[in-house]
Amino acid sequence: MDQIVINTGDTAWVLVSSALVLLMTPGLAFFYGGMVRAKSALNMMMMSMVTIGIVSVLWVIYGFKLAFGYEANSPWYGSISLSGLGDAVNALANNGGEYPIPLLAFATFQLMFAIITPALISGAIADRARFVAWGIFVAIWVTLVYFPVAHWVFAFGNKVGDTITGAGFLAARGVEDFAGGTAVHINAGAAGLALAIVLGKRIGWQRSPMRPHSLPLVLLGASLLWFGWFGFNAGSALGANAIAGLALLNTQVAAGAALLGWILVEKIRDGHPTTLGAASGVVAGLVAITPACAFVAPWAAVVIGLIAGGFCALAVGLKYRFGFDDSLDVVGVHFVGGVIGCLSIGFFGSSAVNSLGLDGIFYGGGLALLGKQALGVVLVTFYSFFLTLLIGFAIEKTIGFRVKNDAELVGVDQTEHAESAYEMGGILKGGR
Amino acid sequence: MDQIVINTGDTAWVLVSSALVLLMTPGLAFFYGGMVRAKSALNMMMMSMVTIGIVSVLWVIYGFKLAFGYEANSPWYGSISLSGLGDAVNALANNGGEYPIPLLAFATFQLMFAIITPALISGAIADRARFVAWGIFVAIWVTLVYFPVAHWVFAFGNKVGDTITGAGFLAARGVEDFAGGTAVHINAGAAGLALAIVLGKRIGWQRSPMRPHSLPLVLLGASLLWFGWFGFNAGSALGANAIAGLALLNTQVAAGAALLGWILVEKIRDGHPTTLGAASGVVAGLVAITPACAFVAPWAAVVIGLIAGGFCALAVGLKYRFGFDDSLDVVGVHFVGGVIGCLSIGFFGSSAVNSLGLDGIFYGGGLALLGKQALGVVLVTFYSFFLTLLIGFAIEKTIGFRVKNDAELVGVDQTEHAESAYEMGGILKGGR
Amino acid sequence: MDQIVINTGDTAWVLVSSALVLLMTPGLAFFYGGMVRAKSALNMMMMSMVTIGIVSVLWVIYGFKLAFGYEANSPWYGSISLSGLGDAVNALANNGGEYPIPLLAFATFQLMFAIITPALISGAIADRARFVAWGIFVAIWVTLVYFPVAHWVFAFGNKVGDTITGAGFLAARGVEDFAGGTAVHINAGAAGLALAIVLGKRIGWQRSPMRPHSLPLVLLGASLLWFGWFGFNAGSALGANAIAGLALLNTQVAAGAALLGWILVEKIRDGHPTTLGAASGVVAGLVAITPACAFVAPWAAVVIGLIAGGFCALAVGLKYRFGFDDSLDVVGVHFVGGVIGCLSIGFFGSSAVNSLGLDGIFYGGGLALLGKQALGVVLVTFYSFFLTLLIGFAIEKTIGFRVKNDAELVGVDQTEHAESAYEMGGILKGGR
Amino acid sequence: MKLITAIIKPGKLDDVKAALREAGVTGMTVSEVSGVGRQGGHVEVYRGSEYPIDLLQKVRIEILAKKENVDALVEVIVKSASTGSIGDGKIWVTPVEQVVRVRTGENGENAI
Amino acid sequence: MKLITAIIKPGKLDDVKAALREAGVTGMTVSEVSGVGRQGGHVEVYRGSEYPIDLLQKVRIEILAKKENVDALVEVIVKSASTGSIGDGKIWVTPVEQVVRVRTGENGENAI
Amino acid sequence: MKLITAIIKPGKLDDVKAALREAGVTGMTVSEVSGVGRQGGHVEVYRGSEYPIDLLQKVRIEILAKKENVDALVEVIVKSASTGSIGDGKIWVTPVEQVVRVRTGENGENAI
Ligand SMILES: Nc1ncnc2c1ncn2[C@@H]1O[C@H](COP(=O)(O)OP(=O)(O)O)[C@@H](O)[C@H]1O
Ligand SMILES: Nc1ncnc2c1ncn2[C@@H]1O[C@H](COP(=O)(O)OP(=O)(O)O)[C@@H](O)[C@H]1O
Ligand SMILES: Nc1ncnc2c1ncn2[C@@H]1O[C@H](COP(=O)(O)OP(=O)(O)O)[C@@H](O)[C@H]1O
Repeated sequence: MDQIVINTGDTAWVLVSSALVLLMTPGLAFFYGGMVRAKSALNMMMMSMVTIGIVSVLWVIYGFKLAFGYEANSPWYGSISLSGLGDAVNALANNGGEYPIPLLAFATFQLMFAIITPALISGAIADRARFVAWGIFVAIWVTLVYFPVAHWVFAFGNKVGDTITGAGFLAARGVEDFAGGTAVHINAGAAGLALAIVLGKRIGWQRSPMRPHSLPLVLLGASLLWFGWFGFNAGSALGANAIAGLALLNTQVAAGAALLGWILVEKIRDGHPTTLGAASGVVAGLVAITPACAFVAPWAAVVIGLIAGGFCALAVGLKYRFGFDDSLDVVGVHFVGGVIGCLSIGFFGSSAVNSLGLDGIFYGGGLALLGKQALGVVLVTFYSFFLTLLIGFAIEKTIGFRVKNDAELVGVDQTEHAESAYEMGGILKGGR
Repeated sequence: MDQIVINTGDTAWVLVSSALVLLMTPGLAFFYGGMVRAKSALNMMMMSMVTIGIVSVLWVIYGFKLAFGYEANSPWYGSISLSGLGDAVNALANNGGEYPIPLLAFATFQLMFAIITPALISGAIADRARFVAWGIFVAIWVTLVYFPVAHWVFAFGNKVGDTITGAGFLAARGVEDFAGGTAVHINAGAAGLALAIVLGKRIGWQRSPMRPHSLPLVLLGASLLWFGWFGFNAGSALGANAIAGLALLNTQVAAGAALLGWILVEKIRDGHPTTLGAASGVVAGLVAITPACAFVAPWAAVVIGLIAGGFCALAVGLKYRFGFDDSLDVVGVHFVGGVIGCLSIGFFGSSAVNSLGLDGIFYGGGLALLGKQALGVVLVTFYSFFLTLLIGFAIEKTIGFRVKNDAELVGVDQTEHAESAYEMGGILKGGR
Repeated sequence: MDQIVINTGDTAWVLVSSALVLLMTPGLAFFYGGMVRAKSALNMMMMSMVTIGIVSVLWVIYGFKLAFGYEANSPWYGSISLSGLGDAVNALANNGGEYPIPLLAFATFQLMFAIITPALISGAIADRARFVAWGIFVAIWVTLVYFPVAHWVFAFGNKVGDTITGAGFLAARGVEDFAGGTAVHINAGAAGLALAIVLGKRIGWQRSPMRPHSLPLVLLGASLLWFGWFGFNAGSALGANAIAGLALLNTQVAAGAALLGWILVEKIRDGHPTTLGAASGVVAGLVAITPACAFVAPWAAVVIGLIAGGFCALAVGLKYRFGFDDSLDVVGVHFVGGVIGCLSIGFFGSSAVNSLGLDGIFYGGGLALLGKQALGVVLVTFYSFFLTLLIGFAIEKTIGFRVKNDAELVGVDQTEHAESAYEMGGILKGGR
Repeated sequence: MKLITAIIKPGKLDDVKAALREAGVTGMTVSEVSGVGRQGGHVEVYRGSEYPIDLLQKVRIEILAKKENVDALVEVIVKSASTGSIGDGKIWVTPVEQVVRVRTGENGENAI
Repeated sequence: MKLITAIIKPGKLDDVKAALREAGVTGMTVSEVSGVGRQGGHVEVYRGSEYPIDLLQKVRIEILAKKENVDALVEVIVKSASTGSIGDGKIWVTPVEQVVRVRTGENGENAI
Repeated sequence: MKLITAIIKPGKLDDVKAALREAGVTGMTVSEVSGVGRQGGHVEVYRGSEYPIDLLQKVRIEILAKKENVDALVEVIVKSASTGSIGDGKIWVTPVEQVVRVRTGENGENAI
């Protein structure tokens, strides 16, 4: 690694982006927490919060090296060794290019991605997971699934002269995924499906109404996600440059268009555009534009957003057809949105807006790019789904993953956390 | 346009500022949403959210060019053509000076202003607007009112050598409005008054109590607005420089002083300083300092804040006198605050703190600056008020802008969105 | 002062950090506000909000100079004179080094610290303080306690050639406190203890349950605090550099580890890991890493976080033993966490990660550093505790600090602010 | 002594309170309830799933009254609470054997 | 006429409503209450302090019924509300002297 | 069998519960209500507009009791709920014709 002079502007942007992406996980906690019933809102949020703790610690110990180390020179994983972050303060990130930012800023930024991905999965198993089992799951899952997959997608390897060592499998093949459509969303979506199968349906599913207990909380979550996503997407430029500007605008307009797409479907199908629909549309749009944000023109981002919003609005109904209780639609939003986003690059990708990207079908690039994208989608989907199924069943069979029926009826907040979310002016439960 | 080297620090600040200003619109949704009754809280928030979607899409298609294009060389509007944002990724913004930031970062930053302005208006018509009509209103209003007015105020034109083409009417005349006192707040305030007249009073207005349903939500909204406003004001420097530092400090202290100003009036008049008053004071102070933040010294910002807080606290009562149901005081806070801010520059403006500004009355500059400022205020007020009245009545007479009485009594959340905001541990409505 | 060229990247980071730190105070308002009963939630939040107003105004008038002026050349206070911030727009901060950022950006950043410190104290006197008395207390306290102590810790003085004038007592002695373990947390914690003693126990304390009325609000507060704390800690590097990157990562992992530490203690002791515990752990970890974030390696940050989380979880029970009603555990979290953090540098401090820091015991530096750190802890503790006791009793004896018993029973929201926090779809109190 | 219990529409509470005050009633106890009846509910939709809400918000008013006033008060409530549309509510009267004022321990009609 | 008041577990409300509808009951009034009884409460813990919650969420159902239907309806409620575990609730029946429909002013059994 | 209904101040609930437990009462049903009475309300102010709140928070306690225990229990409640200030509340007693325990279907006094 050459010693490069740090660029303060690029560094400032990556520092900020790290903070923004951290905020996404509490944002997710509120988005999910508002959507469940009041009796399990805390548990829903705690699954996200504890994930922050667990992954942060593992990252320092071995996670960063497992994802971004290049010493093993493997396309499948980084290096199996201690992260040694403490010793590298003034070293610079290399990762296949020259990013004039401090290594630790890069390490922190990437940590935030490793946190939110498992947190996303928790939406599939609302109201019924044992908290301790969830914690163990997270630790195993990031180790066996996320860290390797992040390597496949995000590790561009160490460049010395013209030789690159340790680039990830998909990164080396030129699969375009700017900020994590595969590594984050498809990965979490496939894992969510697996866990929904492992844990089974909630008592009363499809019979009892299970309404969101606080839509303002859902909207707050969606808003914080949106805000943080600017760091997620535009921050993935790892510098304050024109590509970051492109990613910024695309992120904004895709989310806005997807909001419209989702509520238009609702207006036509159900007669009413809903708040939950708007919030869900925002997230669907953000998911879909994640891989594409730096490879497509803003008009294409609008189209991708509209498609993602409309499609996901239809997709969330499928779980009833197939009979799996993916409670908060991790599959319908993150998996479907992620796939739409990854494949859309094959159509809308434009080397004119980003010279590092290829042209998609609409720009005369033919099917080549779409093929690569499909490879990324398929590989990550299968790896994540089957490995998660395995991990999930292993936990269920040993220590048990699902709470007792009684606990589910009373509410997991009470049984798992000995708390209730609200005591509103309450004269009855000690609020006086 | 010369090709200028991008400054990463300036770019980082504009990227962040864009994210900050985006967050203001959900912030506004919470600020407004907390202030209405629980039965129409979602509708209130949805008016802001859908505005984000609509304006984002229009901006990409033609909005940006209509506001900032210079090809038509008109003081009244930009250019009437497709925005063509996709083709200009690496071009640089010019806009009368040389800002070493990517064009798309500038375009995104300005988009956020175009979003929040119509969203502000929604406070005037709480609890009684048809959602579809609101969406149509927003699309027409930004096209006919906001995009042109933004051109008047914010477009400094294209500079080639010494010739500037396409500068806006007020910008060319040296009317000082750093971050949008006229284009955003007076504009929205005047439009709010017009719509309040078009839609008429709510059933039971001035008879039934219509209390804020959640003051913590109001406070959350005000806090996110405050936070985002740093991007709004200091970000308007379009770079990370001393002027941004001045705008940052002034924004902070004016908001703080206005908080005190408002609750002091309450303490003296009603006997109790209130939370709603504090939150409202913050917003009033932020509004007033918006045009002035880069033209006055910090001590003056304190004075402007105190005046804005105190005056707006008194002004919100006027609607009862005049008999228009400006439900959440868009006039009393944004119009009055905006006018105070714009005119205050005529008094406190100081070329010592900002060499690009003129001296106001207190700095020996005489009445000249105040005159210019008054021109800006009057022009925007009249244009916005009358055009909005027209648009509003056109919608009311054709498709109808106001909901049926039944819907208003039951609550528009139920009738327009088929949702309720909360289901608190509720054993009665499916929350079990 | 030499005229230094402003670095836009460093400036961008300090501008952003200022905004982030401002957000912490509303974050604190929600963290505290959610923890009290619904009948005094507004009052709890208003104590934080009004603090923003008061301190912002005082800062402009004389606060900044009292803390950071060097003209008096005193180790105990800055200069007693008007801050004169308006005249210095383009001057540069010096403060013992050369920070290429605008003075006003520095002044704003530091203002945010002066705001949150007194706001922290309010947690000790929940549910029972007169609002006007609190306002007066804040004004006196920042003047006599915070501004001087900030000078001791944060003022590195004015460097001309090799001579430094006006450096603070602790700063000059090389006590290491990167972002305010002493000046902010120990200071607020000791003051909180004093005020809890002055105001006495709440009616029904230790008998009636006084449950948090909204844990989602608590979690929102903790999340905003976490997010803002990146500005607090990494922003204290006053530039976008490797030290900021180190502080960023350490802040993240210490908070995550402390979250785990706290809920592990709960799991073992009470059987249930709780949401309130997780939120509290986050804050405890953030407090503890505050002084240490730029002086220790990431692995040490994990250890410090675990210790802080676990210890504070145990420490919050002590108030029952000693019989003082520190309602929201300002002592147990901020004082204890602050002490852990300050002393931990004496053990984990490493000149390898930061060449400006000394080596602690574990890096072969011996006891010297620990001794310095202990000096800082003891000095600030005693100064703050006794002066606050004095100020508190003076207010109690003259105008009265505590509300009447009736008001406490009914709730201070009603008696002090004539408001209630919530009106949830309420058909009974005017919510229809 | 009798207890009059009235279930009315929430929006009518102010009117009924006013009318009762005029009729000389100074005390009453009010609570939030939900009603099922002929009046239909409404449907809410979350991510495309429909949730029928058949419980409608109502207000319950309870008034302790002397026997001789009961008919008049029922009349007053009917008048002030009626909108003429389905779901206006019900009133029923039950016997009360004893009434005590907590503050004083007073008993019987004086305690009302 | 009689008033049947039933205190049941919240989770049983849907079942009871359905059973009553089948039994021909078209109207009822429902509210949220808390119950103390043999069924123990639970303990919540906040920062290590324990808060025993001995009030348990229950639902109260009130049904005005003709005298002759009372026994059958009580039976229906017992069947549909019972889980066999402690805390299932109580039902009690009180006499009602008069019932009025607010909308029409109708009186007596027709008003039910 | 009788039903004792007491309206008390929220702050007194713990005391009353404790006193009743001592008096041998093991079960009761509690709910939140609002009271109008001689006790005045308070005024809230939002952006300068005044909202008079005349409904005051109260707690309703309902206890099914054997006839012979009623007087003693009323006494217990009066003692433990009284603060001597206006608004302390009311207690009333109504006849109950039948009581059933949902869990077992048991009937009459055994079901209490
Ligand atoms: N049999 C009943 N027992 C108790 N409450 C009833 C009964 N029937 C109706 N109610 C109450 O009266 C309200 C109005 O009844 P509904 O049948 O909707 O209209 P209406 O009385 O105008 O015909 C219901 O919402 C419910 O609260
Ligand atoms: N004496 C009583 N008076 C009024 N309500 C009662 C009484 N006893 C019990 N209840 C109500 O019935 C509910 C169930 O009673 P409990 O004793 O817990 O179970 P079970 O009836 O199955 O023995 C209680 O939660 C309470 O609401
Ligand atoms: N006539 C009544 N019918 C029903 N409830 C009543 C009646 N009068 C009073 N109450 C209830 O009793 C409570 C206390 O009554 P109030 O007149 O304020 O005080 P006090 O009983 O001490 O004179 C009221 O808040 C209300 O809930």
